[in-house]
Amino acid sequence: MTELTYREALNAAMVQEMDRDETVFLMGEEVAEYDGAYKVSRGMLERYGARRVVDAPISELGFAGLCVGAAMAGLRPICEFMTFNFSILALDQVINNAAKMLYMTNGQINVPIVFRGPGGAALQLSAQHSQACETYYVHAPGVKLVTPATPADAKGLLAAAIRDDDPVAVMEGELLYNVKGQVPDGEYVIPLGVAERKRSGEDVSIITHGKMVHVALQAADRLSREGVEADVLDLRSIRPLDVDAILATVARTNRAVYVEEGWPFVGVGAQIVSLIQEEAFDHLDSPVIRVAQADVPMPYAKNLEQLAKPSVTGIIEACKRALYLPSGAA
Amino acid sequence: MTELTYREALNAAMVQEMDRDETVFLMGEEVAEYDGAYKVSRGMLERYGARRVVDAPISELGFAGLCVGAAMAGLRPICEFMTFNFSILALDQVINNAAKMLYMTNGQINVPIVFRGPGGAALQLSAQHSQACETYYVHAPGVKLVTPATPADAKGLLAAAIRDDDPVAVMEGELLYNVKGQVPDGEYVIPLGVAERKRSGEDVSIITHGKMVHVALQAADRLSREGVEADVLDLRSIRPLDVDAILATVARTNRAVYVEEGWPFVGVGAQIVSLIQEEAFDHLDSPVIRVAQADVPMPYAKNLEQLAKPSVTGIIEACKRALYLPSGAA
Amino acid sequence: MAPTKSKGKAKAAATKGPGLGTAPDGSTTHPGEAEAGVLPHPRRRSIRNDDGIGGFSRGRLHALLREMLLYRRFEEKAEEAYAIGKIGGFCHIHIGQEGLAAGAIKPLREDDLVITAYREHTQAIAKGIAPRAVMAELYGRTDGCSGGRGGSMHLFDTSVGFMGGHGIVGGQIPLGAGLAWAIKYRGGDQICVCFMGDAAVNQGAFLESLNMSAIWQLPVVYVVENNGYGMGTSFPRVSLTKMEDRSGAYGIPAHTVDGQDVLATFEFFARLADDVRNGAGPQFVNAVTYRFRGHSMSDPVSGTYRSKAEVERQTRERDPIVILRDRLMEAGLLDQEELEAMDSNVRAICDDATDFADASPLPAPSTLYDHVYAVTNDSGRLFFDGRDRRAAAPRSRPSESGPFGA
Amino acid sequence: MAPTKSKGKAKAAATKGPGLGTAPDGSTTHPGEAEAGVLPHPRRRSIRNDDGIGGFSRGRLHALLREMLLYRRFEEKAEEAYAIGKIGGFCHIHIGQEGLAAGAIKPLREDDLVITAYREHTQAIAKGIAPRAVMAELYGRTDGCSGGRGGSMHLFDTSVGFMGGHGIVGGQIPLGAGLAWAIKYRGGDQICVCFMGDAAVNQGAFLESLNMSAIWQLPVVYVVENNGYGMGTSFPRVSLTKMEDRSGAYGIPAHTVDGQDVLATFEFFARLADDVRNGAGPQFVNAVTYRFRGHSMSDPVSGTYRSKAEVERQTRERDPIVILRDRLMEAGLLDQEELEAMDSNVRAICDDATDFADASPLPAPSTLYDHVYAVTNDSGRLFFDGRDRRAAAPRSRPSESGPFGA
Ligand SMILES: Cc1ncc(C[n+]2csc(CCOP(=O)(O)OP(=O)(O)O)c2C)c(N)n1
Ligand SMILES: Cc1ncc(C[n+]2csc(CCOP(=O)(O)OP(=O)(O)O)c2C)c(N)n1
Ligand SMILES: [Mg+2]
Ligand SMILES: [Mg+2]
Repeated sequence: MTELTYREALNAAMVQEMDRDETVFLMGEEVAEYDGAYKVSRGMLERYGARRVVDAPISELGFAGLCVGAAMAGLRPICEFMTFNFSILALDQVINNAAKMLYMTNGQINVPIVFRGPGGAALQLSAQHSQACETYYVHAPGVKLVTPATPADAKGLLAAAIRDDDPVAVMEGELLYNVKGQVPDGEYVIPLGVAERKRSGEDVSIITHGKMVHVALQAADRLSREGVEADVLDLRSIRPLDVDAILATVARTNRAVYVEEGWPFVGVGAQIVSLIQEEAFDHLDSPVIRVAQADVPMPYAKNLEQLAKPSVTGIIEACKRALYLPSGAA
Repeated sequence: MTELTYREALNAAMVQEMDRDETVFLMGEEVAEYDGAYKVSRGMLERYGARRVVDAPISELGFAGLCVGAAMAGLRPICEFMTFNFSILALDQVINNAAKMLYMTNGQINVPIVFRGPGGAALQLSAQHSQACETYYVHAPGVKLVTPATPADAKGLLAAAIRDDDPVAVMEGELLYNVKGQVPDGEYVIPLGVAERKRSGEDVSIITHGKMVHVALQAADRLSREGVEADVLDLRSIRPLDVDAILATVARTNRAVYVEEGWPFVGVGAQIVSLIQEEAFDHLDSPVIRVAQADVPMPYAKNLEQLAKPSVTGIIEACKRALYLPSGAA
Repeated sequence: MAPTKSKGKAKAAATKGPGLGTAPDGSTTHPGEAEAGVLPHPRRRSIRNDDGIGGFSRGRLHALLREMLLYRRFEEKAEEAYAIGKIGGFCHIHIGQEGLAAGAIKPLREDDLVITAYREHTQAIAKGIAPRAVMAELYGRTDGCSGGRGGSMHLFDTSVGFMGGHGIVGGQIPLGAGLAWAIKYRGGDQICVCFMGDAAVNQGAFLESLNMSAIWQLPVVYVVENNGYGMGTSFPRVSLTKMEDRSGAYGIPAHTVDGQDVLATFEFFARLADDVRNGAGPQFVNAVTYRFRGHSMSDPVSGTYRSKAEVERQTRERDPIVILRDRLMEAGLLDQEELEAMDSNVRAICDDATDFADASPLPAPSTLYDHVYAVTNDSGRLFFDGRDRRAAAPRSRPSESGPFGA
Repeated sequence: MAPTKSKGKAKAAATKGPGLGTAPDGSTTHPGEAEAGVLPHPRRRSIRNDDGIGGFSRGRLHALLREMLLYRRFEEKAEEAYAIGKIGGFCHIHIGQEGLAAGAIKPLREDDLVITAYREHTQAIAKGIAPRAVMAELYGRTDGCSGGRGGSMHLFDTSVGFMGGHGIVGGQIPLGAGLAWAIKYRGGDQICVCFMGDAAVNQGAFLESLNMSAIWQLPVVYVVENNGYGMGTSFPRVSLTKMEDRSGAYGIPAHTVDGQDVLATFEFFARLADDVRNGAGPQFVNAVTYRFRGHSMSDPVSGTYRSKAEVERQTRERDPIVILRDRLMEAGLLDQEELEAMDSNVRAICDDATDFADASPLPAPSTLYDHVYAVTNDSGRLFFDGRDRRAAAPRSRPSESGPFGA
């Protein structure tokens, strides 16, 4: 184990996989000479050269599609979006080509590509730069999605994503890059589709993914001071989805809150809530409550942005509602 | 009242609005000289000339963005996508510009645009041409969405969409264009956000939208022969959403099934189901069940396609499950 | 039309196309008349006249004619099958553009890669997919080259380097760049030929792909099948400039070739493929052709956007099969008897293809969920429709067992 | 750099830019030295020398210099405010590119429309947004030109025709075409000027927008602020061709102008705007400039992608303010005293802007849900976060009542 930042852990995963597999390459804006807009690929140009670490023009549709084409020919591209906000320009290549290719070809052509980069809001980046894009990536079958919340998960899940034979989106977070944590040394791969209980409790389940894991844990700590013990489940992988773990925590607490960074309407939370009510209906003592971004484009002003983001208080309130407790200071 | 096809009703709505408002124009691929790929704009070039009925190059991102720009300057473009499948190329303009403009400008610039065209599957058009795109349009706040199922709704909702000062997506259906129905003569506008009960029953609610209304009604008829009376609610508008009508039908039957054409994961159904369990938890006698497209890219082969689409039988089975009745022939 | 090469540094010399073809006797030739002609069995070599034309031997000339005739008959069969409901969905017929399928693809190596749009039946055959497998795909059957899942717009066979069959206009252009990227990454000496329609050059993907291909000097040839129309829109209505003006912006040489002249086209592509293989970098080819049919099976041949007279003139004067047939006959390299033999041979192949397709089973319902993901991970759920995926599977019928069914 | 005009049919004659400026005494001039200079109050007319340079009167020349100085001081203020946390998010400084803001926008009419990307503080001021309102927007305050909701990248004021302020590279290009479309649709005689960075020309939106502008002959001028880099990527790394080669593909004339020479730029745009107003159709301008600062506030000025020496040479030799200052001084049209007065005047404006911004209230929490939709329909729910939207609203403070707050 070594303490690494989330950024370093992602770098370690890419290095681990590029060392072991010559077909893996990294392409994206500023990934090479600039070491990555967020310095995630630091040192990789030097290590692998311009053939395998490639600066792309600002042509998201084009370079994403080029990477899909390269994957069709058996390479394993890591396609970095400077942020996932910009990948909306590339969605046609993700949805119509990467996701559907295997099916349309009757299994002849798989697309072992990774789309990665930060998603969701950072600080005051305003409406066009603060978007959580999970929904756009998982609605269509054919793409997998992981959302590492810790440095260890960043390493293990990115490595697994690179090795997976299907398109996998890895959504990181600008605000996560500096987070530190213990990361296993040497080869480290976390299987996709395995959620992780980040905290154990019997009163209410807080289910979440990505950056919000940290906010959920803060809320759980504060709830604990009030005598409410939350079970915090980090899905880590949205597709494949660890349904067993979801049903287990709901069976344990009979109450659940879903916390997500993005908008609520047809968000990941909507899917999880409807799945819980479909498959654990009789276990629920109260409705599952969702905590999400305010249903508005992200405002720039500091105070409004804070108000728009899912908050510790918001989660606490939701847990209390799920427990039919009076709201108020935790 | 006159009997019109759905296609004619859409045409009537556009003519109604273009006659009354000089700022309305139609742009899209093949809308002018070809009368529309599906002949929806028949005769409009002749009536309004090339200034207001405009053939666009195959540049979805570009002409959608151009229309957004024109709307920023106060025109009211009807931007036709030959099908919504192709509009995935234009999503950046929809989500980052049309949806967010009003907010980013603090209310200075609204975007009174209509995005319209057929969505969802027709017959054997295969994976890239059979996609229901609701989720991509309603996740981000700022866009409204209607899904007319009948000729009358086609006229009234499209007219309302054109008059609305916000971006409104109107998702039609290739398989709906020939459907006939009575349509009110003269000026006709249906307010957005009003669902319509298409059939009355006390046993189970079938809630749905768009093309699936017809499939749901067939299922309801067959259920009726078995003594099960379904309340069929056509949402007509997904955003704004007639929550009152949803809660009312659930309160009435205590059991609900959501039927949608698209994929289930983070689909409209997921949103509706989670809303129902959030707001009508105590009214539910059984979990709300979703019927959706099989969670696969649409296959070409006739038999597989049929299997993949939501079916009358599938809806009947779901209703029976909701009623805890044994499954079997209806 | 004289092929031209505009700004750029391609080594590939443009070839000079012959004049537009009319029948050697000066009479106007209706394409239907080609039906009168047939070809000797390809294995039976005639010894009468082996001089050939230009660099083409008599055998090669016959093979090219036969090839185009095969495409023509195949498409006619597809039209028939569509009319009786054997084929569904969108079906885009290549009739009139056969010169390009033969002329641009036949010079390639088997391990070269071809990627294209949805009007690709004949291109798939040209690259080496058996007519049987193509027809079965149009029928949506198990033995189709995409297992019946793709249909007319999504033909694939990686074993012969045919990489589809894509339905989003312009969507295949970045993929073509990516295939070429992979070739270069691996240090291979294949090339990738990426076809597109004339309307596709107005997609942003065109700019992005050509620019990347240029800066990375990828071994790719972009070929516009310039049939003059994107559905009902003629190119001049959506472009102020000529097709060959579109690639210079990225430093990619533009070439124009007459796609109705299969010999010129073949020669041109043979040389261009060599050049690209040897490092000439990306190329852009404006291949001028004409679509003799409607845009798709539901579109009339002529209509508001092009006159009946225009279509008739094109089919009369610019039929690539008639043009070659007449040249061969004029040169004494083909007689009526040979032509008839040729034709009945390809007709037999097409009859066989429909028989085969008809006999091929529909995909088993149990396969609905196959090939959505290449890997089912050990944990976690991938499908969310709540349907029992095995329930969909009926007992498999005997006809579904063998690779070629009944 | 001599401005050039390449293929096309624009009537706008390219102007000839002067040589690169060095101080009149031949010494090298550091941009910091400009701080020593100030300008007489614009209303106080000097009578000493009214000859001017070329077609520019002394008053106009002083106004242009003062304008650029204002931009420079404004941006320096923004940098300071960012450093102490008054401004958040991404903040892209325009220092070095002032010649273009003044030279391309000042010749426009108030009802002409300008749309641009995210490096737009000075362009917003040039088009007529008060420095106060721009600074307040950077501070995220109610009195900002976008009410504090947009921030640095999303400045808007429709009353002066400034249409933003857009964050997606290339995303504003189709919007610019659309604004021009609306002008033409209404038969107006305004024009739209659509700015973009050099990196934006590799977005597909560029092709699509330019092509549509060409076929519909829209009154739009696309201006590339060619500062040589998109973040850390120099243009030659992502293009084999020169910038001026990019628009001919669509039949749009390309012009090159030296953006550091504000007089040449102004003259050029004045003429071009006239031409476009009179129906010359869309134009493409490659405006050569240089970014003196890092890409954004978090990016160092020089680094792996450009050397310190390069940046120093550019700031020394190619500062648009220094170039104009020296020309005026050399011509006896400006003295040190005037320059100093000018500078303290604009500094005062910027100090006032930050004071104003600082005093302006944060947007009221109750406004969080305002302006998501222009119309709340009579029925149906539009918001789905389950939050009580009124609960967010605190009592409104007095300072929030007036349009300019405290
Ligand atoms: C992105 C996209 N937009 C629209 C369509 C609908 N469409 C299918 S083919 C076609 C015309 C394409 O014309 P062209 O590229 O010239 O090819 P051709 O049909 O002539 O072979 C259109 C508009 C599509 N498939 N994809
Ligand atoms: C579509 C998109 N991709 C990437 C980015 C991130 N990004 C912001 S600015 C920038 C560089 C743009 O350079 P250029 O167009 O030359 O403008 P400049 O910054 O030099 O003014 C990039 C890559 C973005 N905002 N949008
Ligand atoms: Mg065409
Ligand atoms: Mg730049």
